[in-house]
Amino acid sequence: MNDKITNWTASDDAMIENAIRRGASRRELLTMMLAGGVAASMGGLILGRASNAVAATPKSGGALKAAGWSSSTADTLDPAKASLSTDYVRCCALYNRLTFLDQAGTVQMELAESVKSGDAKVWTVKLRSGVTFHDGKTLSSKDVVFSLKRHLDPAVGSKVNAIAKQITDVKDLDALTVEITLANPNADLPTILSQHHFMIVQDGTTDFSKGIGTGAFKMETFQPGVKSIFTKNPNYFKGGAHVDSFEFFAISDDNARVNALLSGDIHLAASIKPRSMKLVESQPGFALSQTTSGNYTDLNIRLDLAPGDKADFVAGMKYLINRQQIQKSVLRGLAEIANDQPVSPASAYHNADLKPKGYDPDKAKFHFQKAGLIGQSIPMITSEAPTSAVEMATIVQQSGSEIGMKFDVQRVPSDGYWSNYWLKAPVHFGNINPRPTPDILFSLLYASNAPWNESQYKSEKFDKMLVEARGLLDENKRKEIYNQMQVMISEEAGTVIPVYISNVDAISAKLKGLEANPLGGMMGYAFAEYVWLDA
Amino acid sequence: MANLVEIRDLKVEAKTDSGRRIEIIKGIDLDIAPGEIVALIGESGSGKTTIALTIMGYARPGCRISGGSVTVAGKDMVALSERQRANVRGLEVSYVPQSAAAAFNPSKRIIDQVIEVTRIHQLMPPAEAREKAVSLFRALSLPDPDGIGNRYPHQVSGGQLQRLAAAMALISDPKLVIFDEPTTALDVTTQIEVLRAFKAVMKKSGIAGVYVSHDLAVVAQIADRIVVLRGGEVQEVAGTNEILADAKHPYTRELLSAFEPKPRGESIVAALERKPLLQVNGLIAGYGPVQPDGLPLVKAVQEASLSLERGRNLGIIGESGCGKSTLARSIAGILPASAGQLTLDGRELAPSARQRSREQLRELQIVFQHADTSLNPAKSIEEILGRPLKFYHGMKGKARDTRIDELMDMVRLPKALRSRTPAELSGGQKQRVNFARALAAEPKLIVCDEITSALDTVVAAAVIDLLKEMQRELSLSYIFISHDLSVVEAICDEIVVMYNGRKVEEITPAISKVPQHPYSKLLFSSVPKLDPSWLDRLERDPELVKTYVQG
Amino acid sequence: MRNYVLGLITNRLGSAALTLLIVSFAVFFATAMLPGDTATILLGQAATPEAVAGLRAAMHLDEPAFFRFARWLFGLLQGDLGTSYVNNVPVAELIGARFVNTMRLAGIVTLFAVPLSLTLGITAAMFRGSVYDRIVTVLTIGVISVPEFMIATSAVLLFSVYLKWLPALSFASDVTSFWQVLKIYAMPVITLTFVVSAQMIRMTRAAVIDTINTPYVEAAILKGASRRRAVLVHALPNAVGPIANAIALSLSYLVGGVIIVETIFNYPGIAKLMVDGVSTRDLPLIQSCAIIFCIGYLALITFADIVAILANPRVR
Amino acid sequence: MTTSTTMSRSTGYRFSWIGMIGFAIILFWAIIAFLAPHIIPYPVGEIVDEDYFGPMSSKLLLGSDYLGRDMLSRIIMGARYTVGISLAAVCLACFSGAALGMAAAVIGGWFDTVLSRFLDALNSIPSKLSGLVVAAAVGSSLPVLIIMLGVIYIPGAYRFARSLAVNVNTMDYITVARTRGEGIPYVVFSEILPNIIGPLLADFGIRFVFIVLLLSGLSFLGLGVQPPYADWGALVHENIGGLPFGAPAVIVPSLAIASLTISVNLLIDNLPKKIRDRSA
Repeated sequence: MNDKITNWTASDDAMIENAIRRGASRRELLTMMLAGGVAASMGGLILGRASNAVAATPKSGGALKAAGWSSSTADTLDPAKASLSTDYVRCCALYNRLTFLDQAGTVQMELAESVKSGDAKVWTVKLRSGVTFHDGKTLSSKDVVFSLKRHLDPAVGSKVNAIAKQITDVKDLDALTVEITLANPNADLPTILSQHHFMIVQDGTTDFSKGIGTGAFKMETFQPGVKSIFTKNPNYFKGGAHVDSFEFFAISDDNARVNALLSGDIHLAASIKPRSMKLVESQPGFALSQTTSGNYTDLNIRLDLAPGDKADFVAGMKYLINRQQIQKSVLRGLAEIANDQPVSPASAYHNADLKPKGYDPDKAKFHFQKAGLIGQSIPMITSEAPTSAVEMATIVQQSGSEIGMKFDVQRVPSDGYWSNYWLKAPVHFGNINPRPTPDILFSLLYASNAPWNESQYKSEKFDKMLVEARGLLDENKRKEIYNQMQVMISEEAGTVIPVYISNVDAISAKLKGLEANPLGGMMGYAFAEYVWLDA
Repeated sequence: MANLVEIRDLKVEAKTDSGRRIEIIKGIDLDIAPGEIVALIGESGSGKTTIALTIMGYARPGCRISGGSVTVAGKDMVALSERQRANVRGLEVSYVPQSAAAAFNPSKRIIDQVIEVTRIHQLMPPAEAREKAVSLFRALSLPDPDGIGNRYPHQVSGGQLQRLAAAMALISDPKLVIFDEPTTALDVTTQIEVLRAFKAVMKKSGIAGVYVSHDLAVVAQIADRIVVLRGGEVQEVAGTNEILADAKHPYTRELLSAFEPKPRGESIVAALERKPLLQVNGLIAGYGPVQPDGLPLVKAVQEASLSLERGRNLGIIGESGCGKSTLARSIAGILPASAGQLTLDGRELAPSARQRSREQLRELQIVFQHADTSLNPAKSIEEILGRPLKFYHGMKGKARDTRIDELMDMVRLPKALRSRTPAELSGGQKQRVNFARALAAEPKLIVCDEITSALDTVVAAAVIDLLKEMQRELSLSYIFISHDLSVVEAICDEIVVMYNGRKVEEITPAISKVPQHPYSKLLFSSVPKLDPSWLDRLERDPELVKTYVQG
Repeated sequence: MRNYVLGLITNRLGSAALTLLIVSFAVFFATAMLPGDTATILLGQAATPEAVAGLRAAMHLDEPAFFRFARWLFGLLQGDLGTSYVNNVPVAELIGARFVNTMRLAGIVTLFAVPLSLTLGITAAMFRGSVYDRIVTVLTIGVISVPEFMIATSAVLLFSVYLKWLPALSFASDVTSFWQVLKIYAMPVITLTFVVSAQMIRMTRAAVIDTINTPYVEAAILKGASRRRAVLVHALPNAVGPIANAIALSLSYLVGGVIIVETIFNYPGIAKLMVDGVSTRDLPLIQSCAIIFCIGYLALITFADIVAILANPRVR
Repeated sequence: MTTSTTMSRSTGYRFSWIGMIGFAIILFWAIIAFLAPHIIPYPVGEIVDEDYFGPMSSKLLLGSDYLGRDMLSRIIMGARYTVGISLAAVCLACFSGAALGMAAAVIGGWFDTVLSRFLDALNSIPSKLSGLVVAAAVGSSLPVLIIMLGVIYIPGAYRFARSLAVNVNTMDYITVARTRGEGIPYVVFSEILPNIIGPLLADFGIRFVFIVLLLSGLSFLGLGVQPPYADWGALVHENIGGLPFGAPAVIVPSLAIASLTISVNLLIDNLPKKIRDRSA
C-alpha cells in the first residue's frame, strides 16, 4: 500500500471498490475520496489499484496452485452437497451454473441464454446450444431438470433444500428449454440460480467422483481431504482458461498457508487472518486482494429465552458492542461497520441511511439496569467456527466488565458447533455467508418460519412485506420495502451484526486477473477460470 | 630378590554424600615377591578389596587413590595415565572377581570373554587364543573343555564360572593374579574343586597372587603369607603357619577363635515338658504350572517330614538347590505347599500365609539371609521395629517407644541408631535389626534362613551367641537353615541334611556327630579346616564326588 | 528353549490382540458419546430436521449404534474396514494412500532420529558427568520444552520463507528424484526428529548408565578394555531391551501423534484423517484409524519386547 | 565400596545450586500465578494498543498481542493456567498411575494383566486425538481439561511405576510385610512407595513437561482454556504470526514455557539430598 496516503485504510479501499461495483461514476468517486481527505491528484493511483485487473492482457500457460482453508474427507464434487470453500472452488472449475453474478453483483447468463418470466412465478430457461460435457455428451434440458430436482430429494442432502423448496415443478419443454414453476412469485430466481449449489450436472449422475461437468477444467486427480488437480478443458464453451492446469488444496493453519505463499509453493492463499497481513505486506512480490461480500459474524440473542426475552437486554447489547474496536483491532480494518441487519453495502439494496449504533456503555448500562441484569452472569457461547467470534466475545466481555455486566464466555469446539449450539443457545455467535438477494437473506434468517431464524424474530408485518417484495418487478418499490425491512431487523431482531467482514486473499504478484466478487473470496470461488500467471 | 609389587604409604579416599572426603585406606605398606601368594584378610569394610584393586591402578567410582605409590614390576600405577594403566591391566595383573556370575557379561559367549584380553592387548591371533583357553580349561579341570566356551554364562554352574573367570585371568600369562573372594559364593563341596584347581595352576606357572578373603580356613590352604586388615590399616603380617600357630595381634586371635567349636550348652527348656511345636508331614512344594496330579512342575521339596519340639532347635543343612529355602518358605506360608500338613502348636496351618490368622502369623516368624533386602531401606530402625508392635499388639506412643528400646537392648544395638536407616548400619547391626523385628512379634518359632551366611566370621559368631541368649530368655524355638555346618552344629539339637529336595538324614549331635549317609559324609568332610595341609591331605571318593557335586 | 521363546512371543501377541479388542470397544463408546451425528454435521448450517432425517435414512444412520458397531467389527475380522458414512467410499481406500504416507514419513524420521539419538545417548553415557554430557542433557530438556508447532513454524520461516531452500509444504506424491524426496521431507523430518529424539536420547543414556554400573563392565575395564570398548561391547548389548522399548514408545508417536506436523506442512497423513473423521462423526473412519494407531503402537511395543527377549541369551 | 563402620548423626540436607536455581524459577512462577489477578497492569481482555504485535515499551513492558492486548498481563494470567492445570493434571496422572502401578505389581495375576492391557489400550490412542474426541464429546471446561490431560498420562505413569514396583516387590522386606499379614494398601504406600519415590519424582517432572506441551498442542487444535484467558501454549499459538517479526508476543511465552519446564527438570534432577554420612 502507498505510504503517502495517510488515514487511508483497507476499509476505505473496500468502500471505493463497492462504489465501483454499485456503478458510481468516476466523478462521484473522486468526491468520496476528497471527503476522505485524499488529494485529487492521488485519486488516480488508488483507482488504478482498485481496478488494475481490468487493464492487463492475459497470458496463457502455467500451472496454478492455490490453497483454501478448509478441507476434509467430506470433500465432495457433488454441488448439492458442497459446503466448504474448497468444494465451491472445485465445483466452479468443473461445472457451470445457469446464471452467475459478475463483480458488480449483476446477473449474467452462463449456461442459460435467457431466464425469463412474465409473472415471476413460471420461468422459462433457454439453454445455450453446443455446450458439451467433459465426456463429450451435449448439454440438454434433461440435465437441467435432473440437476434442479435433486435439491428436492431429502436423500441427496442438498444444502439449498430450503431455498429449492419454492420450486414446485421443473420440466423440459424441448432439448434446450426448461420451465420452472414456483410456489409463489419470486423475481429473484435468476440470482438464486447463480448460487454454487445450482451447478448443472449430467442427467442421472449418481457417482460424483469423476466430476463430469461443462466447466473450464477437467478433473485429473481428486483426493478428498488431500488435493485436487485439474487440467484445462480445451472444448470449453467460453473459450478456455488461461492456465494449463490448476491444483487446489487446503491448508487449515493460517500461518502455514501464508508461509506456503511466501515460500513460493502456492500462488494464492485464500482468506488469511488479519493478523497475517503485516507479514504479507512486508514481503515484496505479494499482494492482498480484498472482497467485501456481506459475510458477517453476528451475536444472536434468542428473543424467546432469558435474558433475550427482555427487550432492554437486546437494546443494551447493541450499544455495548464496540463496533469500532471490532473493525479496528479484531479485523484490522478489513471490515465495514454494520447496522445490525444482514444486507451489506455490497448489495444494491443496502439501506445506507440506517446508521449503525455507536458504542455507548452508559446507554447500555441504562438498558441493562432497566432489565435488572446488572451483576448477573450471562453465558455467551462462542467458537472458532464463526469467524472471529472468540475475539468478538472477548471484546463484549471486556466492555461488559467495565459497566458491571458479567459475561461467561464459553468457547466450544468448532466441529459440531452448527448442529449443537448455533440457533440453540440463548446467547451465541453465528456466521452468515453472503447471499445474493435480500429475499434469500430474509426468508432464510428473519421470516417467522425461517429455517435459520437466529433470534426467533417473529413479525407478521415483516412476513407480509417479504412476500409482497418478492413478487414485485418494480425495482424502486422493492428497494423501498427492503429498506423498511432492514430498519425493522435492526431495531427489533435479536441479531447484533457489528461488522461486515471482508475476505482477504493473499496472492503472489505473478497472479493476475483476480477481481472481487460478491459471492465470496477467490472471485466467488471461480477464479481459476479467469486468472493467469505472469511469468 | 626384587619384589613384584611394592606398595608404600598407600592412601585411598572416598567421597561421602555431603561431598566430604574420608580416608578409607590409611597408609599401607605391602610387598609381594614374584610367585608368592599373599592373602588379604579382614571383615567387610576392612579395605581388603580396595587395596587389591589399587594394584591395577583402579579405584571404584567415588573413590580415589590420594597418596603413596603402588609399584608393579617397576611401574608406579598411581602415576600412570589411564591409558598406560589399561596396558597393565589384564596383561601383567589380572583379576578374578568375587562373583563370576555377575562379572561375566550375560549377553556374550564365554569363550569370547575369556580371550578378550588377548584381543585388547593384541597378544595372539584369536585361533591361538582359543586353543590356549581350551588348554587352560583343561588345566582347571573344567568338564567338556572344548565345548564349554561356546555357552553363555547362564548355562554353566557357579563353580565352573569361577574357574572360567580364572582362565580368563590366566590367559595372558600375567605376573600377578588378584583373587577377590573367589570361592565365597560357592558351596563347600564345590569350593574344594575350585581351590584345588587354582592352587595347581598357580604353583605350576609360578604366578604371584593376591587372595582376598574373609575366611581364614580357605586362605590357609592357598596363601604363603597373610595380611590381616582392619579399618584400612594393617594389623599383622606373617607367614601362614606363623599366623595360625602364633598370632600376635588380638584381632587376629579373635578371628581364629571364631573357628573354635563352642559347646552347645544344655538348653534350659530341655527340662520342661517336651511338647511338639511344629510338625511337617509329607510336604511337597515347588514352582511352575500345576500338573494334572495337582503338584507343581518343578518340585523343589519332595515329601519332607519334620518335627520340632518346643524349646528345641532344628537345623536344616544342604547345598544350594537342595530345597532348604523352599522348605522354609513353605513353612512360613510364603510359597504355599502343594501337599502335606503343617501343624503349629497343635493347630493346623493353612498352606498360604494369606489364609492364616494374624495370631498364627505372629507365632511363626521368618528371618531372611540378606538383611540388606529384608529391611526396607527407606525406613528408620524405629519404624521397622515399631510396625509389628503396632500390627500385632496394637502398641502406640510411649508404650511402643519403650518396647522398641527394650528390643534394641535385647539385640545389643545402641539406642542412638533408632532413627537411622538400614543403609547407615553395618552388616551385623542390620542382621540384629532383622532379628529384633521377628522378636517384636513375640513368636513361638523363628525360621532363620541362612541368617549368618552374609556375615563375617566374627560377626556371625556374635549373632549366634545372641540367638542362643534369646532362646534362653524367651523360650523360643528356631529352625535354622544354613549351608554352614559349623554354625548349625553350634546351635541345633537336631540336624536334617537335605539333598535334591529330599531329606537324606537326620542327625542328633548330642547322640552321634557322625553322619551315616554318603552325601552327609561328603558334606561334613568338605568344610575347610584351619590346618594349611588340610586341602592337600583331603581324600574324596571320586565316585561320590561325581554323584553329588555339580561343580 | 526355543519353545519357551515361542511361548513368550505368542503370549505377547495374544495380549496385543486383547488390547486391540479393548481399544475397539473403548473407541466405540467414546465416539458414541459424541454429540451430533454425521448427518447433522454434514449439513452444517443447512441442517433442518427434515433434511437431517432424510439424510440419516439414506446413510443408514437410523440403525442402533451397537448394531452398526457389531457389523463393522465383524467386517474388520474379515479385513473389511467398512464404508465411510461421509462420502460412501470404502474406508480402506481413504486410508490406503495416507497410511503409506504416514509410514513413509515415520520411516524417514526413524532413519534419522534413531541413529542420532543412539549416538548422542550412548556417548553422553560414556562420558557421563563431562561437559559434553551436560550439554546434551540440557539441550534435550530444552528441546523437549519447545512446543512442536513452534519448532515447525520456525523451521518454515527459516528454511522456506527466508532462505528459500526448502518447500513449505510436503506433498508425498509427484516425487521424481531422490533429491526431491530429500527436499520434500526435509522440513517435517527436521521437526519430528527434534520432537522424538529428545526422549530417546534421555532413555538411551539412562539405560546405558544402568548397565555401566555392573560388575561385568568393571571386569572389562580390569581386563584393560578402554572406556569405549567397555561401553560399546559390554554395556550396550545388555541395554538393548530398555533402549528398544524407549525407541518403540517414541516411534509410536510418529504413527498417530503427528497431527500438528501434518497440518502445518499439509502432509496428507493418517492423523489428519482421523481429525476429519472426528469432526464429521464418521464412525467407521474413526474406528479404523484408532485401530490402525493401536496396531502401530502394539506392533512397535511387541516388536521391542521380542527384541528384548531375543537380545537376552538367558531366555533365548 | 569400603567404608569404615563408625557413624555420625546425619546432619541436614545438601542442595546443589543448579537445583536451587530451578526451585527459584518455579517459586517465582508459583508466586506470579498466585498473585496474578492483583499484579496485572491491564485487564487481560482489554485492547490497549492500536497496533498489534507491538514491541516492548514502557507502557507495555512485553509489547502487545495480535489484538493489541497487553502481553505482560496475559503472560501473568497465563501462568495461572499453565502452572495450575499442568500441576493438577500431572498430580492426577502420577498419583493414580503410581497407585495403580504399585497395586498391579503387588497384587499381580489377572488384576495386573487386565489393568495393564486396558491402560496399554488407552495409551495406544494418540494423546491429541483422544483429547480431540473428549473435547468434542463433553466440551472443554477447566475440570474436563485437567481430567483429560491426567487420564492421557496415567498409562505412562502406570507403566513406569509398575516396572519399578515389580523390582521392589521381589525384595525380602515386602515378603516380610506380607507374611506379617499386612494388607495391600500398607504394602503399596508404606513399603514400596518410599523406595521408588525418587524415580517417580523424576517421572513426575518429565510428565509435567509433556502435559505443558500437550496443553499447548491442544490449543493448536482449538481446545483449552476459555477466553479471554489463555495458557502459555495458547499464547504462543495465537501469536505465532508474530514470529517473523520477532514479536515479544510469541517469544516471551515460549521462553516462559521453557523456563518452567527446564527448571522443573533441573529441580527434580537435583533434589535436596539428605546427607547420610556413614563415617565421621
